[in-house]
Amino acid sequence: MTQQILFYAFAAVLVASALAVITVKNSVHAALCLVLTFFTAASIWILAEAEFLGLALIVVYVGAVMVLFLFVVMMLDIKEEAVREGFIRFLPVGVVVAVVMLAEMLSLIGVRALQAVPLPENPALAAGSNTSWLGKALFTQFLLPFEVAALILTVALIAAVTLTLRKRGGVRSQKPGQQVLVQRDERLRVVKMASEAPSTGESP
Amino acid sequence: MITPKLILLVIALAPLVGAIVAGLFGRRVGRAGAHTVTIAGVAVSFVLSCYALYQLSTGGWGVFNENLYTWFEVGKLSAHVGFLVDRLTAVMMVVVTSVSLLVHVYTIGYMRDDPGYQRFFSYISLFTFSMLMLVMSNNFMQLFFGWEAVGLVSYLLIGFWFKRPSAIFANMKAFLVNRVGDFGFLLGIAAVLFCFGSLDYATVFASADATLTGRTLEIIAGHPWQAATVIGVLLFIGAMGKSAQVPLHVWLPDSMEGPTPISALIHAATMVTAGIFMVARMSPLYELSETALSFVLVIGATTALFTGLIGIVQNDIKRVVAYSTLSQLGYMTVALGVSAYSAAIFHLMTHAFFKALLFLGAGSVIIAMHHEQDMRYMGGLKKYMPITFITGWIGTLALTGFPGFSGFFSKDAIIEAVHESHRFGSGYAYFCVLIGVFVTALYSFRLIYLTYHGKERFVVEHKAHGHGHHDAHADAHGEDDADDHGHHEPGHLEHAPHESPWVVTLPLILLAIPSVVIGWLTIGPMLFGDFFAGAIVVKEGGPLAELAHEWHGPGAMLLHGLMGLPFWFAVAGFAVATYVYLFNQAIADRAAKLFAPIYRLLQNKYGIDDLYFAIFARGGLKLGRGLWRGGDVAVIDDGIVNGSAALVQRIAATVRRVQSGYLYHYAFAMILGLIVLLGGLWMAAR
Amino acid sequence: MISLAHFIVLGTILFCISVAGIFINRKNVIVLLMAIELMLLAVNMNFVAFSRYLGDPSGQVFVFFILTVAAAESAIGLAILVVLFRNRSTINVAEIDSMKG
Amino acid sequence: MFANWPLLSLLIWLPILGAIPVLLAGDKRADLARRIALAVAAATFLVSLVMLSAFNHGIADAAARGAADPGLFKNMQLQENLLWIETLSVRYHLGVDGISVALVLLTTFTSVLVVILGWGSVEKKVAQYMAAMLVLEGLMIGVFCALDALLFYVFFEGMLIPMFILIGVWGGARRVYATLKFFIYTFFGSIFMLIGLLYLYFKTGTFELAELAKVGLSAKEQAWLFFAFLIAFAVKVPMWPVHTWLPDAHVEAPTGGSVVLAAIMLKIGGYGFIRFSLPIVPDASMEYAWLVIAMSLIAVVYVGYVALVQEDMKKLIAYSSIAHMGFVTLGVFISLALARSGNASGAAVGIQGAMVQMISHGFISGAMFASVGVLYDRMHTRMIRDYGGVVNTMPRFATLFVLFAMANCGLPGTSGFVGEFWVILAAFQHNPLVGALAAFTLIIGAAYTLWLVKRVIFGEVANEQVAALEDMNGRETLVLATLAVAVLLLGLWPQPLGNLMDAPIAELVKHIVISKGA
Repeated sequence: MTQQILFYAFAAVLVASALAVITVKNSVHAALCLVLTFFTAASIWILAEAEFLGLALIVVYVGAVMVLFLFVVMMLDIKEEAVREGFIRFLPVGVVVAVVMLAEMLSLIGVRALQAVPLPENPALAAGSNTSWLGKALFTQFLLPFEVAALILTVALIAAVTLTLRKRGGVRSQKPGQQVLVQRDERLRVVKMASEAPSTGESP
Repeated sequence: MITPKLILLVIALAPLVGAIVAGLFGRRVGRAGAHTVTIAGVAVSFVLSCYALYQLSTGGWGVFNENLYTWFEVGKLSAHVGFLVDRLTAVMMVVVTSVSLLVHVYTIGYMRDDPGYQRFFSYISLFTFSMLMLVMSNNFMQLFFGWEAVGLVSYLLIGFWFKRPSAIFANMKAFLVNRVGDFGFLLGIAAVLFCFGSLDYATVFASADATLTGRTLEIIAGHPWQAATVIGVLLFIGAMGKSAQVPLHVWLPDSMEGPTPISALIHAATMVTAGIFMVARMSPLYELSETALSFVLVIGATTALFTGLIGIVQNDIKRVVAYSTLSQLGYMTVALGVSAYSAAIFHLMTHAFFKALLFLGAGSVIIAMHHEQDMRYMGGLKKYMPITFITGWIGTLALTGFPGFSGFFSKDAIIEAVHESHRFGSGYAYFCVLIGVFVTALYSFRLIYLTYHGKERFVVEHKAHGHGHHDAHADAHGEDDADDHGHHEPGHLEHAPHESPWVVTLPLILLAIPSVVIGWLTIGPMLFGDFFAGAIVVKEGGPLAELAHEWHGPGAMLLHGLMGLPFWFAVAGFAVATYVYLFNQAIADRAAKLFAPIYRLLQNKYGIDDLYFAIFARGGLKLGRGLWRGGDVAVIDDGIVNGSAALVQRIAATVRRVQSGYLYHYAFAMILGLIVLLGGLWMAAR
Repeated sequence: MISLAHFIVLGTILFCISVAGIFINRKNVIVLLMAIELMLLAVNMNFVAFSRYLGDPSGQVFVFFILTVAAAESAIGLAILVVLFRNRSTINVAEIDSMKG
Repeated sequence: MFANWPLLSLLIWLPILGAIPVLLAGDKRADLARRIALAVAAATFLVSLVMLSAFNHGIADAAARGAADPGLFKNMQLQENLLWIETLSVRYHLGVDGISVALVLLTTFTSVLVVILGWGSVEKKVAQYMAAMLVLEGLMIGVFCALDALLFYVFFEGMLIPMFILIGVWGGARRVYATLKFFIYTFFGSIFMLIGLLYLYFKTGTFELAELAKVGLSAKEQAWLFFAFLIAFAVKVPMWPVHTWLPDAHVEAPTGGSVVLAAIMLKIGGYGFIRFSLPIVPDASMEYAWLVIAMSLIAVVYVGYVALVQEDMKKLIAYSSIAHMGFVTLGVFISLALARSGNASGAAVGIQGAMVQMISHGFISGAMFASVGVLYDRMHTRMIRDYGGVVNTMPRFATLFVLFAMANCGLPGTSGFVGEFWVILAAFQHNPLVGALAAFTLIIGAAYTLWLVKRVIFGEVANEQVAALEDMNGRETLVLATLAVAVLLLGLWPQPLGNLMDAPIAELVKHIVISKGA
């Protein structure tokens, strides 16, 4: 029973924060609401005994992606009002579309049919914890996709860097590689001058 | 050794050799060389033809029918070049070669200073070759070959002075009208092939009765017509085109644009008679179809009368003679119509001589008058040109059928035959033919009086140089003079007209003799004897057979003729013409004003020429332009070809707008797609 | 007792909210990216639910991959955004239509 | 003694490979390029004469050579048969019978004349011009010798490329439009043929024409295949509704290109009907024979009127060649109808007429385009109103032009008459009205040809350019004189051509009588 209550609670928070993400004016607030959504989603997953993924979600998503979002949002000074206009005009259309889609999907799934089906007890327990169950599957059946996923990440990494890399003029930076190569006579110039008596005034 | 085959080959090929030599090597052979070669060729051919006629008529030779060269063999059907020479062909050969020979001699004088001298000689001997091939052929294939070759040469000759726009218009008109005739002719040959399976005369005529009786052909599905009638009418359409019968007669008057010798040779004596010869040769086929013969009869009668009428109002001397040829051709066709084929051939022969005589006479007058062809500026020439004057009179008397002359015998025979026949339309024909005699007399004597008698309606200006230095022969009438004879105003001559040189007058005399004598000599055997027995087949009780009963020799016919109706019509015509044109001209003008509408109708030839030009020429162009603009360009080119290209362009333009460049449009598209997909699944699931 | 339906309904709702988000918020790219993240979360939700329901680890493994891909995707998305902003000094989608056909 | 030499491959590849040295000679050494091209073309012509001598005529010989079963395409001579594409079992199978020999001779003969003609009239990029002409010749010979359907298709399409270049590069003002239209039109047509061939391949597993001719096909299949072949070859002939590419292609093509296009390329359409439509789908051809006959008759009458009003000489002659080619298709399908109604000799007359018409049209329209080319080289205009009284300044040219004009309107004694005469006779036997409509060409043909002659050749000298014209030089006289001899020779002595084609035609007539309903 408690699980049900917890589930409904989390679900409510989840839906609310999701709505907030799309409706709130300020992008930073939207990003934060998204963080909240991810947290509640993770907790629901843990509720469904998929705790490894829940935690992974929090660590990967909230940790990395949301931070990236916030970083970008803050970096770019977005003119809120320009970005926001048209919000009201399209609200009705958006709602209608969402409702229609919801109706279609639910009727398609035939929620009532699945209503009564209780979740069977978790097979992961047989293999120890959910993580080891998941780990065994990951490194046996899905080894190749795992490597590909790694590859995708590196590609994304390089792509992101090359896209945004640029040489900004006027930035003073040390280049040790070139400093080492400097020769003596590039810096030092010996000048022949006639010797002259020191002027009578005090030297500083 | 001399076999008939060799002789006939020489007859046919001699003119061809002359033509090739004069045509291709004209420069090298020179003017004299050209005319000697061609005259030699035609002379040889003439002599041998006479020999052949003599042999055939005295039974020396049998009927010669042999294939000489297989042109093309396909399946069961084979086409040859071969000769069928019997008395009918021999007569035609003699007529063709004799007139052609005299015209060749005449041309030496007429075309003396024409730059295209050799070319002209080559054409007229090529014409003689084609005509001989047509006449001597023994199958439809070669007949059609000769038929078209003759049309081609007449095209080349009418348009001989190709600088004259009127000449090149006339020759195209002649060729096209002939081609309309050939269109029917070719379909006739195809029908013959369809019914008989072969093109040779021998097989066709032998099985004519068996195959054609009761057999029907359906040109237009659902309307079966007698096969014999279909063949007869189609072949006659060819003859109408070639022999200028009424609906297709428009080209003959215009063909006077060509030099006079060819008018005499082609458009009086030989080519135009090809149609008559063809119908006579096809008598076995024609005898099987009454309707075809009455069609021929009606067409002939109409031509005889109505073209004659036009002749009265013409002022150009050559056009008067041309219309008289048209009318005489009508007479021959009428004779064919009443199945008096031998009378038609007989008239064809006599007509060839006296009509050629009249044409060459007119040519001699034209030379004398420095190519002035308008009779209104002639008159009183009899004291300048005695020989041409006398031969002119002889020709006219023969033409009008003055008793004793050849014309009388042939024309009277035809009129009697029409009177005897009771075929459908023979009444109308008899009426036309009788009135025609009056009309012929009227315009013939009008021509004689206007040119030779009466006061001189031309002025002789003695230019500074006088006419001393070149009095030997008529002044230069080179080709450039010939075409625009208007460059000196009409009616004014540099010097007085005088008799043409002997090369011109000799042929006139040589033609005058047969015009008088030939009738008397040959009427007996030809019409009433069995001269054409083999060649011409006439069903029992033909009009000539009945006439044969009262036949007691030419003399009796002469006397009988004096009481006959046609003679008095001729005399009436003579009287009217003499009174009007000799004694007081004024009546002619008053008559013209009195019957102004009829006069104008006759003047522009019943408007047929303009009608044809409007319907076929201008109509054809309009149709062509419509089909081209509308059909090709609009429908096919722009509509389908470029149209489809334009369609693709239009589609691309609309589809392009979907790429609006806005991100959210793409997102919406995706989501809408998803919704539609879900909807579909939902529908399927239910 | 939480049944499979709960999770699926929740997933669907999340998905529809993100779709609405895309429709409503036209101009702001960042919110668009966030909506996409939300959509992915909804999908993962279903995966977890079915994996748990069918007792088959591949469901959860797949969620794992989706996360990596989603991370990579948002990284590049934001990089593009930054470059866009640097060149056009705006991220207002309405002004960016140079890709027009 | 040459029978065992690979004559046909030699004939095809000699010009194509011969084009390479011409290209190497390049434009700088234009004269060398021209000389090599002439040598190659002459050599090909010689080889084709050798082939003619090696080829023996008559059906008897076929039986004598012990052909297994005298089915269609069985007793082809000088056969070469190598496997080409293993997987699709496509064979490089060449062979000729009477019809192909005649057409190959026409190709080599015309190509030599075209190379001579191109000597003076082409100035820029001479080497490429000659090379394209030679490659075109090789591919056309390939079309006529191919006995494997796909090989036929490859040559059929390959031929378009050199022609596309010829019109596109050396053409007149609107050449790009014209050559594109030409290419896409023919290409569009031939795709349907390809589909047909593939269907047949899947049904029989081979592309051999001999097998395709024997395979049983249901009525519906035959109908589809018939229309596929009809569209492909109708565009090529060209038949009435799909003919509009020809006038544009001719007007814009250089003289040599337009002579080759008229003299040979149009024959491939007719050849296709005789090799593909009739043997493979006889029943459907019989069923839709009325459609093709109607289209051909329209081509004769409709196009005749359209030719009447053209202002451009080349367009007029192009339309007249459409009308004449209408006779070919008319003859072929009339004889099919006659054969089926038991009149075998009439059928032989029809097809023989169609074949002779093809060869004679090759000479006549080739000659007329060459003569217009002669005028165009001097006056650089094709408009009739710019000419007038050419006979006064170019008498020799005028005589030859009048001869060709006369041949064009089918005057007996010239080759123009032979074909049309037979087809009209056969048509009359099939249906008198069709015969009458076909005979209508006598009048309309004479009308537009003579009107052209009247306005261009005869009459006063129209303007000073015409006055300044000088008569033909040696080369042009050579070309036009040889064509004139050919026209007259075929007109007066067509028997050898008839003998050459009797055997294959008899076989074809025997074959198409049997219905193939599966």
